[in-house]
Order: sequence, then C-alpha cells, then structure tokens
Amino acid sequence: MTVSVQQQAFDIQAQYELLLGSRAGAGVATFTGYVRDLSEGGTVTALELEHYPGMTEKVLGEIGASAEQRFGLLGWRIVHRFGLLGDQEAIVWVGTVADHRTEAFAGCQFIMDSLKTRAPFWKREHLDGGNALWVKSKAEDLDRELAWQEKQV
Amino acid sequence: MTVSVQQQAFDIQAQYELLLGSRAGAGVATFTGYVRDLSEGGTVTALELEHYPGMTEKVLGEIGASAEQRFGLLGWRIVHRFGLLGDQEAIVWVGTVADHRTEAFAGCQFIMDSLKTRAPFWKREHLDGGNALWVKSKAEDLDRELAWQEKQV
Amino acid sequence: MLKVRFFSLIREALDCEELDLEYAPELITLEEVKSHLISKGGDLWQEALRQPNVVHALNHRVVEPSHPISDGDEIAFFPPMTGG
Amino acid sequence: MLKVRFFSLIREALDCEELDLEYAPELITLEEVKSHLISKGGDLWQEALRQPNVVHALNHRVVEPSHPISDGDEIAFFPPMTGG
Repeated sequence: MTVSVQQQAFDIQAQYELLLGSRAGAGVATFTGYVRDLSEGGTVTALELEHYPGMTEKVLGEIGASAEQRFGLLGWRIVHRFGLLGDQEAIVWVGTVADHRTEAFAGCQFIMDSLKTRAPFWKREHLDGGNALWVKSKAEDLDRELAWQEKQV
Repeated sequence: MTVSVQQQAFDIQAQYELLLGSRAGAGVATFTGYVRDLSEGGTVTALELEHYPGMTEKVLGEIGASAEQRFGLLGWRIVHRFGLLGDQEAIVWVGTVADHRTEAFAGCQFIMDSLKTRAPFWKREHLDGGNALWVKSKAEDLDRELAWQEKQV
Repeated sequence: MLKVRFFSLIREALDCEELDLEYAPELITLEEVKSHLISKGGDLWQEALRQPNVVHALNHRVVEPSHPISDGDEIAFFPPMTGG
Repeated sequence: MLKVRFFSLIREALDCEELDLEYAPELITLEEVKSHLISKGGDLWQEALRQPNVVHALNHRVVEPSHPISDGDEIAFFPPMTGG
C-alpha cells in the first residue's frame, strides 16, 4: 500500500519484495513500463519526466486505494520515476496482490490505466538532433480510463 | 518464448531476466501464483502437483505461441512446478513483453486462463489430519477460457 | 501396440499408471479402447472411466472420444485439469 | 495570497514555474484567476492558458475551471498528463 515517486533507478526484485512483505496472496500481478525509442520525431536519446511534487504522490495514493477497494487487493505498490531516463530504463512499476488472479490482474491494469491520464507527469523526448519534443497525450489512454468508470468488474 | 516445467523452486528475478534477455519492449506484465491455504477441507500442509510429462510442455508451448500471435508479443515465458510444494511457495510464473501495455496484460492473462483448463496438471491438497484431497476444477476457470475463444481483443 | 496412461483420481482409482494394449482393428476410436478396458477390468474400471467429465487425450492432445486411433498411439484418460 | 504553478509546455511557453498572486474577493473561481493572469500578461499568456485542453488543479486536485477558490489556495495549470 505504498507509492514511491523517485528520480533514481529502481530494482524490480527489491520492489517485488517490498510489495509482498509479510502479505500472502494467491496471485501477484506486476507491470513494468520501459523507455522505448518509438518516437515519430527521430531517434530518442533520452526521456525527461517532469512532475508536480506533492500532487503526484497524492494522486497515485488515491489510485492505489481506489484499486484496493474496488478489487479487494491484499497489497499494492506503485513506483514512478521522474527526471532524465535513458533508452530501455524502467519508468514505472506496479504490483498487486490478491486472493484470485483476476483481481490481481484487474487491479494492476486499473492502476496503470488510471495513472496514465490522472498522475501529473509529462514526458519530453530528447532527440539525437538536439531537439526535445513534449509527448502528446493519447486518446486511447483516455478511452481506457473512461471505460473503467463505466464498467463494473 | 520458452516453457519450463520443473520440480525445483524458481527465482522470480532470474525468470524475469530470462524473459527479457535481449528483447526490448515498452511493457512487461508478469503473474505469479502461490500455494495458499484456502481449502475447505482443513489446514493445507502441502500441495502436490501431478502432471503429464511430454504433454504438459507441448500444451504450454502451444498456449504461449497462441498468445504471441494473438497479441503480437515480443517475448513470453511460462514456468510451472510439479511435485510437492509448501504453503506460500510459487507454483507458476508467466511473463510477457509487448510494445503496448494492453497487449502485455492481455497476453499474460490469456496464458494464465488457458493453462488453468488446458495444461495437464492436477493438484492434491495434503491436510494436517493426514488426508489428501484432489482439488476440483472450477466452473469459473472454464468460463474464462471459453470467453477468450469468443472475444476478439 | 497402444500405450494407455491414467492420471490423478483415475490413476488412483485404478491403481494403474499405464499399460500396454495389443492393437486390434476393431479398436476404431478411443471409445472402443475404453469399452475394451472396462470389459476386461470390470466394475472398478467402469466406474472410473465412465465418469461424465473424463478427459481423453491422444498423442498428447485432448480429443473427443470418437476420435479414431492408430497402432502405436499413446492414449490417456484423466479428470479435468487443475493447474496454475 | 494564492500560489499559481505551471507545468510542462505551459511552463515553458510562459517561462514561469510559479508566481504568487494577491488574493482578491473578485477572484471567485479558477476562471477568474486565469482571466486576471491573461489581462496582466498579454497575448503570450492568452495563447498558453486559453488552449482548450488546459487542465486546472486546485490544491493538488484536478477541478473544473468553474470551481470556487479561497485565499491560500494552490492553483496549477498544465497540459494533459503523459505519465506511465
């Protein structure tokens, strides 16, 4: 039941152990998001993540608590980096613990979908020519977030 | 793109590294299933997993290949134990790599749902009184497997 | 020759992991193999193999009981799977 | 006093991370705060803050532009989030 917003790189195994702690559950789902050179603007040399200190932690905590209640999670953990990240570095890690796999999966996916559109982070791609482009928000991300508001799982 | 059916315990971090290898993807989803003392028959002291050597590996390989094609996975890995397992030991680990998080999640969930009803494993719960009960298959697992056959994601 | 294997509850009930069965042309499908085993084994085998949810496998693949077989095939009977 | 913060594209366009604004009773909602900033800042501020997709936050929570404010509040304007 914790959130970490941090500049330094994180170790996935350590995050997994922090998630489990003393909590036992039949199923654990995790998701890791990585920097990927998939920009339309050119070769991405680095990704910069700006955020809104204070609000970020608050929103992520609310998203986790909401997932916990909605899916009966026994545990959850959200780690999100900010600052300058190199290609293939991990940006975000989300882990959920539940008594059934469907709840662990749904909780993890709900948290990821929600933080995409609700957590105050902004990505900027640094390109090899020296330019930097702010990443545009995706309509499909908003659609996924809205879908959670409509459906009851 | 590998399957491991093994008696010995596995290390989740090692599995994660084997999954990633040299494959890069924007998203990695994982699921770990653990032995849980949730039996109706009494306190479970151990869980025994019987399987059908040869057929197990074949079916898991087909499930992984099918998920790869259906969700455009860049990588996947399935590890499943057999033999005698203690409470809270990991039984199964599934990891998927994709360019988008929805595909990584869907692929991982598809593999878990499919192996529940299609991989030739049978669980027996050893109870503290000395009795052992074969676990019954769940109708909801069959429903979930059938749902994948009906829907196009 | 046919190899016939049993797993889980069915293996336990029959106290048999596997057996070899001489192939014969009248064993057209898995259904006939099952009937043949029951005719030789009696009530215990009848009870174990006539359960409505028995899964039939041929050469490591789940098939319908009406699936035809050939000499050299590996056949298996088992209850619904409970892995994962 | 009100604290007003800007992020990402908007922060860059305005070349301003944050500013303090004297509270006044006529600043009833975030909309009035925005109009006030534009009237003082001119075209550049008009262009940055009148974009249709500007997100409005009040005390670390996203709200509608019509949300009322109070003295001491922290207000923020930023483009749609792109985390994860």
